[in-house]
Amino acid sequence: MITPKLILLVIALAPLVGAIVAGLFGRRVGRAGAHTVTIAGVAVSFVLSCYALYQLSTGGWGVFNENLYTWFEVGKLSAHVGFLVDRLTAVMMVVVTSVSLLVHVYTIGYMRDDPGYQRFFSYISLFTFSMLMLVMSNNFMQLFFGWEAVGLVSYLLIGFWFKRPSAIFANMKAFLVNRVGDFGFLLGIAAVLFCFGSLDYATVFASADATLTGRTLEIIAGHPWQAATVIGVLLFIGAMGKSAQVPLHVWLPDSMEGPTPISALIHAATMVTAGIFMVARMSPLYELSETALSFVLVIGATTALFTGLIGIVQNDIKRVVAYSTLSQLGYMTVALGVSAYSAAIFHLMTHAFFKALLFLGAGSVIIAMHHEQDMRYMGGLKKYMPITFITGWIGTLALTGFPGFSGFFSKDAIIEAVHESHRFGSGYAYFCVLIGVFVTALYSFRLIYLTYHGKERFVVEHKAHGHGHHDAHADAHGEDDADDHGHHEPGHLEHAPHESPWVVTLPLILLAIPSVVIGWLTIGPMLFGDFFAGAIVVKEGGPLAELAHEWHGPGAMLLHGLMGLPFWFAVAGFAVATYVYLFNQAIADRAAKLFAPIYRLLQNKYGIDDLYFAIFARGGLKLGRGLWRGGDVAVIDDGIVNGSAALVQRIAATVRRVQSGYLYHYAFAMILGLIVLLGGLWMAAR
Amino acid sequence: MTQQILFYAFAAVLVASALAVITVKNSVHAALCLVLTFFTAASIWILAEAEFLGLALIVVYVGAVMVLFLFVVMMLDIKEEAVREGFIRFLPVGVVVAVVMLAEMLSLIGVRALQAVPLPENPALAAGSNTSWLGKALFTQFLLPFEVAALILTVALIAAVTLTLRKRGGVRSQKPGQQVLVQRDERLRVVKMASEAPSTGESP
Amino acid sequence: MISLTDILTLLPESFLTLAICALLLIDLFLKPAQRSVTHYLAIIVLAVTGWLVLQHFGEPTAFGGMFVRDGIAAVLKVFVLLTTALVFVYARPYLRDRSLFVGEYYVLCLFAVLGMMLLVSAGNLVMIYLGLELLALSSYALVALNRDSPLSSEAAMKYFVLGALASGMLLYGMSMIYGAAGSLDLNTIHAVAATSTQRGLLLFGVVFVVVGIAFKFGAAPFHMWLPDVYQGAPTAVTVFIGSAPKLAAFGMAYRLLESGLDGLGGYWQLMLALLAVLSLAIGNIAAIMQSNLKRMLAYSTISHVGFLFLGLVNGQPEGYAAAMFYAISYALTAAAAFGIILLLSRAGFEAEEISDYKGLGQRAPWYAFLMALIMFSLAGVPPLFGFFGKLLVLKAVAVPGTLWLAVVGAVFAIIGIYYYLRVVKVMYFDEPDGEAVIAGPADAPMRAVLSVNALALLVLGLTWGPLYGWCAQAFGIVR
Amino acid sequence: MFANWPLLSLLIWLPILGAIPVLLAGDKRADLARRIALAVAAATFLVSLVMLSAFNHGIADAAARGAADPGLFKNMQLQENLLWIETLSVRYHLGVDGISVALVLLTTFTSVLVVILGWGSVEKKVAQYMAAMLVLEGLMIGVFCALDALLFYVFFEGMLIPMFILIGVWGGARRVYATLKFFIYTFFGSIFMLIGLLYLYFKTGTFELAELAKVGLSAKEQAWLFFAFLIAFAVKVPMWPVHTWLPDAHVEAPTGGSVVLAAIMLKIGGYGFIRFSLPIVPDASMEYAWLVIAMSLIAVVYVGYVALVQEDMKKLIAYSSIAHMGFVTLGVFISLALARSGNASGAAVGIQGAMVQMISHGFISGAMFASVGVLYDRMHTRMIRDYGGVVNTMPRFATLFVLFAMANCGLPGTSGFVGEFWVILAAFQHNPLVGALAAFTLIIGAAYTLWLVKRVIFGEVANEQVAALEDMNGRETLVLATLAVAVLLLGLWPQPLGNLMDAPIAELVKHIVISKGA
Amino acid sequence: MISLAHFIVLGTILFCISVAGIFINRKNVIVLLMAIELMLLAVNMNFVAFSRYLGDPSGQVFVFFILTVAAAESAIGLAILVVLFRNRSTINVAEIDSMKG
Repeated sequence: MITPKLILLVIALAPLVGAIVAGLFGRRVGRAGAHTVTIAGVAVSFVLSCYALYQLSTGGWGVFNENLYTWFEVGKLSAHVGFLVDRLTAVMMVVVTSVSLLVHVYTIGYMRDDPGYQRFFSYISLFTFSMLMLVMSNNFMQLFFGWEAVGLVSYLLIGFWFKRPSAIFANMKAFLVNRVGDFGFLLGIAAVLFCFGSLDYATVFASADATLTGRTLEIIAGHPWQAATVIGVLLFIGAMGKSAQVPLHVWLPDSMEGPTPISALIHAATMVTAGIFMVARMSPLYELSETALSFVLVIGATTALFTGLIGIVQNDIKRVVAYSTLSQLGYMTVALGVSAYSAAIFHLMTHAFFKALLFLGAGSVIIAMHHEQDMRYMGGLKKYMPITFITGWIGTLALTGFPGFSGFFSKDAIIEAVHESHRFGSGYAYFCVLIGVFVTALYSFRLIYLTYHGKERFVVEHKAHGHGHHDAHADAHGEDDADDHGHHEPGHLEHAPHESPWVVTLPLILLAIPSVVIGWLTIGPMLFGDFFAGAIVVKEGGPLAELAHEWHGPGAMLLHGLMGLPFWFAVAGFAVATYVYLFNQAIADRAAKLFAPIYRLLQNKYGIDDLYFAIFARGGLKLGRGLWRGGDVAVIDDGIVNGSAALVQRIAATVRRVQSGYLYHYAFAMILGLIVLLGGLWMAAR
Repeated sequence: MTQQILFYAFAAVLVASALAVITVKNSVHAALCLVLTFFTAASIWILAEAEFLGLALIVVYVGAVMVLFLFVVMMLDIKEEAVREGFIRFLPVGVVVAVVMLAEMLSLIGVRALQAVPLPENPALAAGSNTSWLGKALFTQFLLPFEVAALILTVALIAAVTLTLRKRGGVRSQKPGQQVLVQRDERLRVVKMASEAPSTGESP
Repeated sequence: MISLTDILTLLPESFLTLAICALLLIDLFLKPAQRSVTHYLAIIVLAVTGWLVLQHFGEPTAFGGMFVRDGIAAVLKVFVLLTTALVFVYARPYLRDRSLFVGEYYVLCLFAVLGMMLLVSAGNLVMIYLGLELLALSSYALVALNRDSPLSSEAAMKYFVLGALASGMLLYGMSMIYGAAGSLDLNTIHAVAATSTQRGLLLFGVVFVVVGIAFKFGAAPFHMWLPDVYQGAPTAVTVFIGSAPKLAAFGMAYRLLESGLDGLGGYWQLMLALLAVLSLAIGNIAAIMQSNLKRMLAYSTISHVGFLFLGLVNGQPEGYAAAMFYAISYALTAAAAFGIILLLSRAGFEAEEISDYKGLGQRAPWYAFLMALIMFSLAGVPPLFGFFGKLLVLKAVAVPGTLWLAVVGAVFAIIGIYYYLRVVKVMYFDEPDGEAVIAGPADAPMRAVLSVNALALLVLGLTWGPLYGWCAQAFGIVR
Repeated sequence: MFANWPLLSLLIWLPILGAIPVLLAGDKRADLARRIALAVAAATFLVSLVMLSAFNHGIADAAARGAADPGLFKNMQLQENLLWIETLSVRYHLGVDGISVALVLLTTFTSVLVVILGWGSVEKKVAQYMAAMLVLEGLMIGVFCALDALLFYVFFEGMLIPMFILIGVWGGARRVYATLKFFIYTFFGSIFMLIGLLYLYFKTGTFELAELAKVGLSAKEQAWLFFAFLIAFAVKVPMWPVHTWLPDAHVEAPTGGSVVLAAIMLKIGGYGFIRFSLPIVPDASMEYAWLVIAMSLIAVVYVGYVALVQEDMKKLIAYSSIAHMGFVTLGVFISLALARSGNASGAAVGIQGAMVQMISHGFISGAMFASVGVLYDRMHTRMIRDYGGVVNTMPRFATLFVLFAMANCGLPGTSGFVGEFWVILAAFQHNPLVGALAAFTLIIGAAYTLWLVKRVIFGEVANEQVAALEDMNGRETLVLATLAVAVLLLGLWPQPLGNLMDAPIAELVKHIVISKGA
Repeated sequence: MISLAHFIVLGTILFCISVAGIFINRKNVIVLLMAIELMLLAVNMNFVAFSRYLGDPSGQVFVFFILTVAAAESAIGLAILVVLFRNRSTINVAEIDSMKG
C-alpha cells in the first residue's frame, strides 16, 4: 500500500540508508559502491519529493501531519518523531534533495582522489537525511534534533581534511558559534513548552493567538516581557546561528575550509537557510510580536549590507561567494522581518540554485587551478573552461538581480516589500538593501572579471613536480593540497587549467537552468497566490498583500523593475566593477590606499573575529584558568581542603610538644584537668 | 580546749614537715621529714580516737615503709645536686596551682557548714576499744576486701622479686643446702706424705 | 554472715585465685624449656574461669553487697578473659624470642585479670579500690618486666607515679563521697545521691572520681601516661594493657557513676562530655604525627575512649550498652592490632615503626589484609566491627540536647581516619625497602588465632546483633 | 517465575563472594583470575537481566495510577526483608523500583566492561584488582537495593574501601594523595548523614526508609537533616564546592577505577537525593532548593570554564563529569520546586531528566574514561599536549571517540541529549534565568569537549609516539563499541528507560508536595 | 572543740602540698614517691575524720586497706625505681624523657 506516509518515510530514510552503507561498510562497497548507493538514495528522495510537491500543489494530498514514533514520554509531555508536510515543507524538500543530488554527482569528480571518498559520501547523505528531518518535522523537538544533526555534519565536513589546522579550527568555531545560537533556540523551545505545554506545531500554532496575546514572562524579576517577543527573539537567536546573521556570522566564511561541494550544499543552499525556513514556519508566532520582527528586520538588514561590503575586499574566490551568501541570507531575513515570509522562502529557493551554482563553479575553477583559491593568481580562465565560465555568468546575473533572472524576482520582491513596510527599522532596512544591491553587483562582477576575464596572472610550469614526491603523496589531491598548503608558490601551476569533467559540469548546467527560469515561473503562485496558505500566516495588511494589489504578472514586474531604483543601483555596481576590474585595475589599488582605514576595516571584517577571539576564546581561557587556579586550586583545594589538613597538622605538632616526656608535665596536665573540672563545678554549683 | 591546742600544734608540725618533704634538697632529709609527718599524723589520729590506725601508721609506715625508702635512697647512692635549678623557677607556679586548688576545694567542701558540727561521741566505742570495733568490721563485713588486700601484697611481693632479683655472676654466696649436706670427704682430704726428717743442723 | 553461697557466688574468682597460686608453684619447678606448660595452663585457667562465669549459680550479690554478680559483670568478665587468652596466644612467640618467657608474666597477668573481675563486680568503694590496685600494681610490674630495657623502666616509672597520683585523687573523691553518704556501699550511696539535697561534698567527690575513671581509661587530659607506656612496655605487655583493662575501666565507671552516683548524672555527664571532646581532639590530632605504630595506637586509644565516653554521657541503659559494646569491640580490635605487631616483630626488630610496614601487602598479603581490616575497623568504616561500635555510641548522643557531641565526634572521626589510612597506605601503596618484614618467630596457633581474631572483625560486623543483644540485655533493655 | 527468588541478594553477594575464588587464583595465575572475574561479572549481569524480567512494570504502573495510594517505597518489588539486628530493629531489607533497577543494570553492565577493560591495562596484582572490582560491584548494587537506611549506609561506606585500594595500588604517581583525599572527603560527607539517620532513628525507632519518609519533622529538624544529607550526597555527586576530590581521584585512578567512579559511584549521590533528601525532608529541601540549584548552576558554568583549561585529559573529563552531574542535582531540585508550585508534569520531566542524565552520564563518562585508558595504555601519558592527530593512526578509535565527545556535548540522538534537554526544559519553567544558565552548557560543554577532540584526535600526527600508535584491539573495540551502542540506543530509544522509572517518579512527585512539618 | 572541718582542711592542705610537690619536684623520683605517700596520708586523714564523725567503722577500715595497699605500692614503686636506676644510672626526673611527642 503506497500511502503518503510511506512515501515520506522513504524520502527521509533513503539518504540515511545510503549514509549508513557508505559509512559503516565503506571499505567493503568500495568507492563506486559508496557513491552509487548514496546517489541512489538521494535521487529517490528527490524524485519522491517532487512527487509530493506535485501532489500537494495540485491538491492530490492534503497537509500531512502525523506522528510516527514516540521517542520519549513523560507525564503529559511527549516527544515524537513525526512529519508535517505541507507546501512549504515540500518546496524545501525539493530544494534540499535537488541541490543535494547535484552536489552528490559533482562530488564524484571533485573528490575523485580523496582517501576519505566513502566517508565524504556518507557525510553528505547523512546531512541530507538530517536536513530532511529538520524541514519535515512536525514538532519542536525533532526540529532541534535536525538542527543539531546538520550542525554535527557540518562540523564533520568542515573538518573533513582533519590534518589541516585551519580546517579543524574552523569546524570547531562553526560548531561553537552555532551552539551559541542553539542556546537561544533551546531556550526558545523551552519557552514555547512553558507557554503552550506542548511541542507540537499544530497544537502550538492553533492556540498561538489565544495563548500568547497579552501574556508576559518575567525573566528578570520585575520586568515583564511579552511572551511572544521572548519566544520570537530566542528562536531567532537560533536562526542567527544557523543562518549566520550578524553577529553570529563569523563561522560561515571560515567554514570554506571544507571541500567545495559542502560549501555549496551546506553553507550556501540548504543548512544556512534552515533559520529562514524555521522563522517562516513559525510565522504564526512571529506575527504576534512586532518587536521580535523588528529585531529580525534590523539584524537581517545589517547582515545584508555589512557582510556584502567585506565581500568586496576578499581575494579568495570561495570567500567572496561566502560573504555573498551571508549578504543574501540577510536579504531573506529582512523579508522575514517585514512579514514577507513567502518572499523569504522564494529568495531562499532561487538563491539555493544560483548560489550552489556559483559555489560549484568556483569549485570547478579551483580544480582547474589545482586548488589555488586566490583570485589574484587567476584571470582569463574563460578560454580554458567555457562551461564554467558561462554558468558562472548566469549565476552572477541571477545573484545581482538582472531583470528576468530568478534572483531579480526574488530580490526585487523583497526590496519592494521592505519599501511597503512600516515596521520599526524598515527605513534602515530599505537603505541597507538598496545599497546592498550595489555592493552585490560590485563584488559579483569583480569576481567574474578577476577570474575569467583579463590577463592570466598565473604561470604554468611544465617541469615535473618530482614524480616520487607525487607518489609519496599519492593519497589524494585533497590531502596533498593540505600538505602543500602554504608552501607552494602562489600562481605557479603544474599543468594548464582545463575544463572539469562532465560530473562537474553537468551539475553546473543543471543548476544554471533553474537559476534563470525558476523565478519567472514560480513568483506568481508563491508570492502573490495562496500557495503557502495555511503554512505561512501573515496578519492582515502585510507588505506582500500590498504588493499583490499591483501584481500583474512576471512580465509586468520585469518592466517595472527596469525603472526601479534597485536595478539602477545594480547597474551602477556593474559599471564600477567593469571599469575598475576590466579596464583600470590601478584604481582599485589607489582606492584601497585612499580609503585605507575603511579598507583595513573591511579586510579585518570589522574586527569582529579578533574581538570574539579576544573576548570569548582568550577571555574564556583566562576566566577558566582564573577559576581553576584561583577558585579550585587556591581557595578550595589549597585553602580549605589542604589548608584544613595543614592546620590539623600544625595543631598536631603543637599538641605533640605538650607531650614533653617529662613526668612533672604529665602530672601538671592531670592537675590542671582536675582544677578545670573543679572550677567548672564551682561555677555550676554557684 | 587542750585537744584544740594539741590539734593546732600537731597540724602546724604536720604542714611544716610536709612542706619540708617536698622542698629539702637531700633525699635522706626528705625521708626523715616524711617520718616526722607520719608521726604527727598518727598523733592527730589518736587525738581523733583512731588509736589503732595511729599505731598502725607508725608501725607500718615509720617502721617499714620509710626504712625501705631510706634503704633505697642510700643503696642508689644518688649524687647530691648542689643547686636545685628549676626549683625556684617552678615554685611560683606550684604555689599558685596549690593555692588555687586549695581555695576551690575548700569552698566546694563547704568548710563553714562542716565547722558547725563538732565531732560527736562515738557510741560504739563504749562497747569496746577502737581496735575491736575495727576488727569486727574487718573480719565480718570486710572479709572479702581483706582477702583481696592479701592478694595485693602477694602481687607486690612477686613484682618486687621479679623486678629486682637477678643472678649476677662472680658473686660469692652461701648455699646452706650444700653446706648441710656436705660430706666429710668433700671438706677434708687426708694427704699421705713421707715424713720429713728433721734437719740435722743446729736448732734455734 | 558469710555462707557457702557467698563462696559459690564468687566461685570464678576463687577458682582463679587458687589457680594462680597453683600456677605460681608449678612454674617454680619447671625448667625454662618446659615453660609452655605454664602457658597452656594459664589459657586453660582462663577458659575454665570463663566457663564458671557463664554458669548460673550463686546469688546476685555476695559478702553483704561487696560483690555483685549481674549480667554486666558477666559480659565484661567473659570478654576480659577472652581478650587475655588472645593476649597469651599472641605474646608467647615474642616472649620466647626475648627471654622474657617467664612464669611471672602469666601470674601477673592473671592477677590483673582477677583485679579486673573484682573491679567490674564491685559493690563497694573498697572493692573498687582494691580491684583497681590489684590491676594497677600488676600492670606496673608487667610494664617493667623487661628489666634491661631503659624504655620499659621509664614507662613503668611514669605509669607508676601517675597511676599513684590518680588513685590518690580517686581515693580523695571516695573519702568525700563516704563523708557525704556515710557509707562505702554503692547502693547506699546511690540512695543518698538520688535524694540528698546537700550535694556539696558529693559533687566534690564526683570530680575526683571522674578523674580517677578518666585516668584509668586514658581520657585527655589524664592520658599523658598512655603513649609512653604503650610505647615503652614490651609489646607483649602493651597488647595486654591496651585491650582488656578498657573493659574493666568501663565496669568501674559503670559501678561508680551509674550504680553509685546516678543521682548526680547531670554533673558527671557534663564532665564526661568535656573529657570526651578533649580526648577525641587530642587523641586524633596527636596520632597524625606519630611514626611509631604503638604510639599511634596509643593516641588512637585515647580517641576511642572519647567515643566510648559518648555512650556514658547518654546516661541511659542504651548509652551504657553502647559504651560496653564499644569497649568490647575496641578490646578485640586492639588485641588484634598489637597482635600483628607481635607477629611481625622478632628479636632486634620490633616492627614498631610505621615505616616498617612498607610493602607488607606484597610480602605478606594475608597479614597485610588482616591489618587493613583492623585499621578500617578502628577507623570505623562499615561493614567492620568498629563501625557499629561508633554507630551505637553516636546513636546514644544523637538525641536533642547532645547532638553537638555527635557532630564533634563525627568531625574527629574524619580527622582520625587519616592516620589509620596511612598504615594501609604504607602497607599497600609503598614499595618495600631495606629490611624485609615478614612474620617473625610466630607459631602456628598464634597465626591461626590472630587470623580468626581479625576476620572476626568482619564477621562480627555483619552479625553483631546477638552481641549487642547480650549487652542490651545486661542493661535490662528488652525488645 | 523468578519473582520469588532472592534475586537482589544474589546480585549483591554473587560478585562479593565471587571475589574469593578470584583471589584464590592468585596473582601468579593472572589469566585464570581474569577469567573467573569475567565469569562472575557476566553471571551477575545475567542475574540482573533476570531481575529485569522478573520486575513487573505492570504492578508498578498500577500502583502509580491506581486509586489506592500505596505510599512511597511500598511498591518496591522483589523485596527481601529479614531482621538483621533485632535489638535495634535494623533490617536487611532489599527492594527495587524502576529507578533502582535502572541503576543496578548500569552497574552490572559497566562492571562487565570494566573487567574486560582490565584484561590488558592491569598487569600487576591482577587477582587483587579483579577481586576489588567485584567487591565494589556488589557493594554498589547493595546501595541501590537497600531499603533500610543503615543497610544503605553500610554499603555506601563499605564501597570506599575497595575504591581506596583500587586507586591507591593501581593508581598513578600522586595516587596516595588522591586516594586519601577521595576517602576522607567522602567519609567526611557521609558521617554527617549517619548522624542524621541516627537522629531519625531516635524519632522513629527504625531505619526503614518507608517509615522515615513518613515521620513528621519540624522545620528546624528538617533544616539540619537536610544539610546532613546534602553534605553526604553533594560530596558524592560531587557538587561545587566539594568537588575537588574528583579530578584528583580520576586522574590517578586506573582506567577501570575511573570508569566505575564516573559511571556508577557518582550516581549514588544523585540517587541519595532522590531516596533521602526529597522524601524525608521535603520542606527543608524546598526551602534550600535555591542553594542546591545555585550550586548546580555553578557546577555547570564555573566548572565548565575550569574544564576548558585542563591540560590532562582525565582531569578535563572529570571536570566535565562534575558539570554534567550538575544537571542531575539541578533536575531533582527544580522538580521539587515545580511540584510544590503545582506543576506536576514539569516536575516529572525534571526528575526523569535527572535520572536519564545519570544513566546516560554513566555510559558517556565511562566511555570517555575508557577511551583515555586506551590511549594511556599505549602512550603512558594523559597530557593533551603529548597527543595530536591520533585519527591518522587510530581511525576506528577516533570515530568512537568523536561519537562519545558529541554525546558529551549533548548532541541529539545520543543519550547525552535527553537528560540535559529535559532538565533545561524543566528549569526554564521554574525560572527562565536558571534555564538559561543551565543551557549555557550547550556552549561551554561543546567548547571544552571539542577543543579536546581537536587537540587530541585531529591535526597532523604530533610526534613519533603518536605515529607508532596501533588501533584498538578486539577487546578494546568490544568495550567501546558496546558503550557506543548503549549511548546511541539510549539516545534514540529512551522510552523503555522512561517506562521503567515513570511509576516511581510519579509516586515521588506525589509525595514531595505533601508538607510534613510536625 | 575540734570540728570535722579541722580535719578536712588539714587533709586538703596536705593534699595540695603533695600535688604541688609532684609538680615542683624535677630532680628526684624518690621525692615523687614521698609526695604520693603524703597524698595518701591526706586521704586517710579525711577517712579517719569522717569515720569518727559518722561513728562508722568502714572509713577506718578503708584507711587500713589504704595503708596496706600503699605499702605494697611503695614496694613496687621502689622496685621500679631500682630497675630504672640500673638502666639509666639516674633518677633525675628531668632526664627521664626518652619517650615523648
